[in-house]
Amino acid sequence: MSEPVSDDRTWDDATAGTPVDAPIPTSNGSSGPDAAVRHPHPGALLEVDDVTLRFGGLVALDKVNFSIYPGEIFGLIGPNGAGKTTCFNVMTGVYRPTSGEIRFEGQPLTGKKKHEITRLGIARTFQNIRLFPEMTALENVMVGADARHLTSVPGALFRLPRHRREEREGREKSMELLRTVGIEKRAGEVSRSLPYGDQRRLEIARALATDPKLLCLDEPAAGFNPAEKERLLTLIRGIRDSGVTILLVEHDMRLVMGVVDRLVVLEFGRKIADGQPAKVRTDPRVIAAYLGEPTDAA
Amino acid sequence: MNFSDLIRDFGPLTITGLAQGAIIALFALGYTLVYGVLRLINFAHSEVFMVGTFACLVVWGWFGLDQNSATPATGAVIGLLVLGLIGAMVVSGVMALIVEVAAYRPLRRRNAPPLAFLITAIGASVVISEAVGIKTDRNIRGVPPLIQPSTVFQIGNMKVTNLQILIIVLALVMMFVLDRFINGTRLGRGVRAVAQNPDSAALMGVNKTRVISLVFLLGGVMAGVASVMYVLKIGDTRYDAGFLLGIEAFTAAVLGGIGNLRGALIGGFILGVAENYGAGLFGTQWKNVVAFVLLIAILMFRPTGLLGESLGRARA
Amino acid sequence: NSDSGSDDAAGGGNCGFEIAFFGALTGSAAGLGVNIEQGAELAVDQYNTKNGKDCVTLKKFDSQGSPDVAPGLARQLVTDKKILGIVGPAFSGESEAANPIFQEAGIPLITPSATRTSLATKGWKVFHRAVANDDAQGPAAAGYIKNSLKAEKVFVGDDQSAYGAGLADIVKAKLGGLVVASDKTAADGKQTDFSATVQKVVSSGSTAFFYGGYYQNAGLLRKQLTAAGWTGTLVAGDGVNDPGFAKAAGNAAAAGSIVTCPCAPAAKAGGTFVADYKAKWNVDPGTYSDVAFDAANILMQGIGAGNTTPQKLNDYLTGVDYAGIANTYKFTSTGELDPAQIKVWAFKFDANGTAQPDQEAPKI
Amino acid sequence: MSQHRKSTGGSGGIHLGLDSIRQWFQGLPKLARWGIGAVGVLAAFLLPYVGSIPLIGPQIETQGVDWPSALFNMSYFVLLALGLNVVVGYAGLLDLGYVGFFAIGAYTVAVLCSPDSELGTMWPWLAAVPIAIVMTMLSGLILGWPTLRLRGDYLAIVTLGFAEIIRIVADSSEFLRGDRGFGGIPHPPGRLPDGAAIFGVRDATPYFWLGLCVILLVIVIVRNLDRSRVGRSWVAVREDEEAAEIMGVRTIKFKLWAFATGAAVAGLGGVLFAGIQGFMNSSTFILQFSILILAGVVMGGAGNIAGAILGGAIIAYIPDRLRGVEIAGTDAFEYRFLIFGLAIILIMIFRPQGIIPSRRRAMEFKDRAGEVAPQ
Amino acid sequence: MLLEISDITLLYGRIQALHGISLHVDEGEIVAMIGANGAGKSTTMRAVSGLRPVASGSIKFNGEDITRLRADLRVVRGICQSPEGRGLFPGMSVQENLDMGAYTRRDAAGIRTDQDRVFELFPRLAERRKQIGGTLSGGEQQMLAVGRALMSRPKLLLLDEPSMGLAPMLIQQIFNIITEINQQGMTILLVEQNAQQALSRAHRGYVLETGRIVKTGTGADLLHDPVVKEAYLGVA
Ligand SMILES: Nc1ncnc2c1ncn2[C@@H]1O[C@H](COP(=O)(O)OP(=O)(O)OP(=O)(O)O)[C@@H](O)[C@H]1O
Ligand SMILES: Nc1ncnc2c1ncn2[C@@H]1O[C@H](COP(=O)(O)OP(=O)(O)OP(=O)(O)O)[C@@H](O)[C@H]1O
Ligand SMILES: CC(C)C[C@H](N)C(=O)O
Ligand SMILES: [Mg+2]
Ligand SMILES: [Mg+2]
Repeated sequence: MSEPVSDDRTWDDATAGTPVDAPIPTSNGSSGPDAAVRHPHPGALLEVDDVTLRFGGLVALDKVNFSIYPGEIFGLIGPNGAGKTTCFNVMTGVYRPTSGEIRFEGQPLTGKKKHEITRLGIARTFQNIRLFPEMTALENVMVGADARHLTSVPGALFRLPRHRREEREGREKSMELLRTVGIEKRAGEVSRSLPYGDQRRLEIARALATDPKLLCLDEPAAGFNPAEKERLLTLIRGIRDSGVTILLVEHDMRLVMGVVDRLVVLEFGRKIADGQPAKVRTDPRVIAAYLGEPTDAA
Repeated sequence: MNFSDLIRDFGPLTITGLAQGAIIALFALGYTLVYGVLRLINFAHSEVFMVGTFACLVVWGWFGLDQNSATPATGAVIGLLVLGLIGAMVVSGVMALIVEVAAYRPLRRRNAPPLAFLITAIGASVVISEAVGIKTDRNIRGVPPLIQPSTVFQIGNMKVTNLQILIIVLALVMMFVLDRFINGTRLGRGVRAVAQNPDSAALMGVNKTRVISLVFLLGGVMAGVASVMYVLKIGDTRYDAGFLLGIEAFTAAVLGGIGNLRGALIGGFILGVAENYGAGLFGTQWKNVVAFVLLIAILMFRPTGLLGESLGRARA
Repeated sequence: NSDSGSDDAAGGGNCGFEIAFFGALTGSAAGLGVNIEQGAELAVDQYNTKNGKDCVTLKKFDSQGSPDVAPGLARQLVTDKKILGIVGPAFSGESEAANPIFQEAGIPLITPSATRTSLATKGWKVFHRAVANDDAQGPAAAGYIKNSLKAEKVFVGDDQSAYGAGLADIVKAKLGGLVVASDKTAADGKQTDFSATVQKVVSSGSTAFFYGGYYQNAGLLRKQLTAAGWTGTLVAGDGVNDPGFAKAAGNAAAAGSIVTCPCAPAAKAGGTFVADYKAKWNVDPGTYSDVAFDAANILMQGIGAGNTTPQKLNDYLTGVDYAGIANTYKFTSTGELDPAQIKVWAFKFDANGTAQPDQEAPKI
Repeated sequence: MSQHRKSTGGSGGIHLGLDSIRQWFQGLPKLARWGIGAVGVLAAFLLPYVGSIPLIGPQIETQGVDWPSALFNMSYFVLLALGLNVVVGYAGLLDLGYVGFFAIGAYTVAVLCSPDSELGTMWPWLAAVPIAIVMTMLSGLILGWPTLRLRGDYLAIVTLGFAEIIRIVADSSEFLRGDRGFGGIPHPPGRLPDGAAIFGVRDATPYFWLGLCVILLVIVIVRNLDRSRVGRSWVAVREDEEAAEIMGVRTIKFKLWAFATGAAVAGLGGVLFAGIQGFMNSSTFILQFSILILAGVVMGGAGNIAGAILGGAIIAYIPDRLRGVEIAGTDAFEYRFLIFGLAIILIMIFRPQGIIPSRRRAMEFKDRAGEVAPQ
Repeated sequence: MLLEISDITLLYGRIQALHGISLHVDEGEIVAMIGANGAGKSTTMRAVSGLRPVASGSIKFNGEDITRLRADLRVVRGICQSPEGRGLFPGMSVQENLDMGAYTRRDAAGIRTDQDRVFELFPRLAERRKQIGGTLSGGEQQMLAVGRALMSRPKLLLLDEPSMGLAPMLIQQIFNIITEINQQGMTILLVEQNAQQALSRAHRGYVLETGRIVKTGTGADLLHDPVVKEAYLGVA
């Protein structure tokens, strides 16, 4: 209790890195024609435009720029603490950028609520698994699927046919997803009791259930052995082939280099390289900052 | 509304509010400590306080004192105060331990969900207060006039009495000692570790059971001190004396940021004073409304209390 | 249908019936309820010594003084076909909730203590009040403050209970301009720290403080007022006329406080009541113990006289003229005590914590 | 040394009994389950006559309180437990001020219908019912709104404060008449063929039946909500609010719905209460009342309908049953709270998940240690 | 033998996670455990550190039977675990977390040296001494967890997937650290998904499958075992 104490989750500097639900008046949810003008990457699914995020004195993201195009698998790598997860947090509305803007399908995400962003089509997994521990695996996925349902309290109250249909479809879709990630046998178990690796798979299934256009995976392979990583690789490719764009954060270079189409490298919140894997892996700055000796680190 | 009354009585209401706040603050510590470590609203803490009020009466009774006795000589008063304090601290401390061992420990062993603890806490509270109620025929018990309040100094119409000074100073001293203990010692660090991650704390070699017992004991001892100050101030006690003040103490703990020791102190003082102002302004019957409205207003802007949580949760 | 003395109540052979006590035996104002129950129970015991063991049984219904417990209890009471009459309900609030049920069941009741004026206006045929209502007590208290204490600045407080607030309002109205300030506290058992009220009393410069409420709060207030150096007189109504007041305040602080009561001093009660009560219960009779004693006796006398259905007993009460130990009882058509019989006394607490009769209020 | 004990929630004799009954029941075909349910409902309706069953009947009946009245008490406690269960059990919002909504329901009826009311409207009871429900739902939203950002125990104290504010306002305002209360509140309508009112003063049985019907209705509502995306959203919010929102759950909306649903049910309870009592004042709506209901919900098994019903019934039944029973020469009623407190502790120790545990182990207010930035 | 586990079984509620595991660790060894997700590696670690009670079997440490010993007393005996999921104190600063690692120690000087060494190994932690543990990045948290375990200077160090979440350069480094502290005399029981690295540095290894040990041998043996290669090394 010796240090000054501030709000939940943020550093003292209340103006920066504020969680979106903090009581700071939203500036201007700028959209409209203006947004169209500031759309320098036509066709991009997601544009990260000069995003800066400060935690007190620490610059976690420093004018980061990149765009992701539909259908690609896009990698985001960098040393520990480079700002990758923070980048996810900004994209999904957990933090509001100190400056800069993120646009999804041309639409700025500034000021959007977390669940609205999900409904727009961005889904994510968590590096430090955040499942609903007392719900079964199936229910976890169904929560994700609910994001796409149209009926709500009245439908449930009166058990309207449409509601029942949605429930049934949601259940089937969720089972299907569990099958896709390979844990359908554990559908009925509470997620708390799943082994670490299966929890990661479940995270992916839950995120997929929201029918995302962009799926952001934060170290999905952590805690997998090489054989399992191999299967994950196939899974990721399969997801992409089904039409979902993927943003992948991962430290396993064999996996990353084997699957991504393009990637960006961050260090201390700054972009130090981007491009195709072959080019990035030989970039001396990347090697110095991240990869170490230019061998397969795995 | 009665602004002129409030302005006229501003000084006196402040000082009586501070004295009441000091008692509330010490009482609140028990909630904060236990909450900080176990995430449990220890409802039975109000009864830990209540048995303290009776304990010092019993001690003074041994010396033949009751509420109709004459005030003893100054030397004797100091001795009696110390003995009463010790008696109340011991009894409250032990009672807190008993509650932990009898009501909570079995639940911990069974990995009970947090709500279960809340309910046994309520059960324990009912059992203790009823047992005392039956034993005392639910009668009110008067306190020997150990300290005849007398004005020590006066600012305007604000008279500060010896009793008020005693209460406020004692509370501050106890708080300081406790704060140093929790934040400055190894055991205190163990307490905070258990608060944040009990499993990891065990992996660091912290004896969880001992830490939890310690926390209950400390909270109980503080409540014991509070209980003596309470009887001196109010002049009476009853089997349900803890319940009412308990709600205020818990409110104070939350107001300051539950789990945060200094928060409890600040919360207690603010609550004591605000209630008095509210009573002056709107009438005594509204004083709790003032307290709760203040609480809600503060929580709307600072959802984790004035100073935020500290013992337990992340502060960053 | 009239009878004379209490001691030689006509004993009949009508045994095997029951009368009920309805009121708080537990809860924060239990002291008042217990006084009443003990008075009634003493009457029943004495009746049974005369008329044979277990001739009349007293059934106790502990309402905790709470209006939400009362209806279930009242329904239970009316299922017992042997109960012919009721002493109680003791408090005004529970009377409101329970009396409609007694009315529907046709069981007569005599309340020795529920003083809220409006109770008599609800059209309950079974309702009888053996004391005066608050309309008599309030003016008496105000008169005492004005004429005996000669206070020029009066502070009025109450506990917001139906009884306390109602009484305080009457006192306030009667005192008019003498009232310099007022405050309200929480109910008994809901507040212990009265520092804000105390401060207001002290600052107001008043020399008398009328408190409408019950004895515990009044005791705490008196104690804290004394501690704060206020030397004026506390005046209160029947709810404070209980040894519990001095217990809470301490004898020293309690001394000199005035309480009014729409009753005569129990010590003035006729016969051996005071001694008998003390012998049986080991305490002095409290407020309304004597009235409850009388109320029970009235009912039993009716039963003894052959009124062995509730209906008959109720009819009997309509015309009763009973000289009890505390008063003589006659009821008006609304069940109120005959105005001619109303007595209001003021009592003063002495240095031993006992309320001593001070003076009888002049009739208004 | 907690780790070395069996730490799985235990499975002693009683537990196995109850749990296996439950498993057996859930294993039955749907039709059979419905059948058993229907028999159960019928049995509930016949409860007022339980005293005529030889031997056991009188044991079950209360002695100091009229049995149908005791049943009615149970019915509104059950109702309140069902409602609170939505808020606490499903959505994990610790509400210590539930009595506040009950009060609002009861007061709405009183103000609209009682001759003592300043409004002087003197509506019939039935007309006031919808207004009362709307009022309580609105108050649920009003309470819910400022408290949405609060978690766990902060919410607890705010709800507690809310109920206390309501009580004090009722106590102190002229309009709500404080302790003087409202008398002459009309009973529900209806006449028997012989012209007597169905809902009279002396017999509480019809009120109990009315209470049962309302309970059945509420069960259907709560069940439908629980077994749908609404229920899932509640649990998700309970388990990890932020993750839930990132998964697309409109947390604010569902928390408000939980509050509003719970409030409406409590309001219904208040409406029934006012309808049978005829008289009510502010002294009913004390904090202990809220705590009692919470204890019922958790004892029964938070997060599940059967548990809430059982818990609500128990908390109403135990004290009433103790009335008029002698223990060693004293009326057990004097010890009712003591016994009650001990019972609570023992039940929780032996059934930490409640007597009928929820399928999902309740984890509400669990250690939210991970509550920093999501990684 | 420093650690000897004989035939332990362990239950999570009704689910049996370990079906009779026996293994031993000698003084001065690095022993690796590998196996697929859900094989029971972390569970075995929890049994050794005392976080979960075993249902049957025995655990001996330094000749003493510790099967029923409380977790915190095992720390006093010299067993320290860096748990799966890191188990940091999220509200404590980096410095305080490290202090907690040395909770059972009294030698102020020794603590200082060890702390300096941790900061030397993970300079990032030194930069962030005051930062609250819960706000660190995933990898930074991992460094802190390992650093904290080192602070207790145990006789037996249990590491559950220490390389998880670390950047490639650091992975190399963390295995170097493991070897280094082992050479300085610390015995290590290591769970790793990076089987390649783990086995090549371990003296011996065990392979777990669904709560049983299915294979054991020296690190080198296992590294070249075709079944292991196929299943855990991902050699296509
Ligand atoms: N709430 C916060 N307050 C202060 N600093 C923070 C906060 N959140 C993150 N940081 C810091 O910002 C930096 C970026 O963190 P981030 O989690 O984005 O890293 P990362 O790239 O995901 O790293 P890793 O690979 O280790 O997961 C880190 O140094 C971290 O300590
Ligand atoms: N808390 C728990 N409750 C119930 N079952 C559990 C729990 N923890 C683990 N299990 C089960 O025990 C088995 C072993 O799990 P454990 O975590 O030990 O696996 P692991 O080998 O460490 O896997 P991973 O590589 O994924 O970490 C799994 O089947 C898992 O589902
Ligand atoms: C016993 C009495 C003090 C009761 C009071 N007169 C009332 O009407 O409630
Ligand atoms: Mg990260
Ligand atoms: Mg593991």
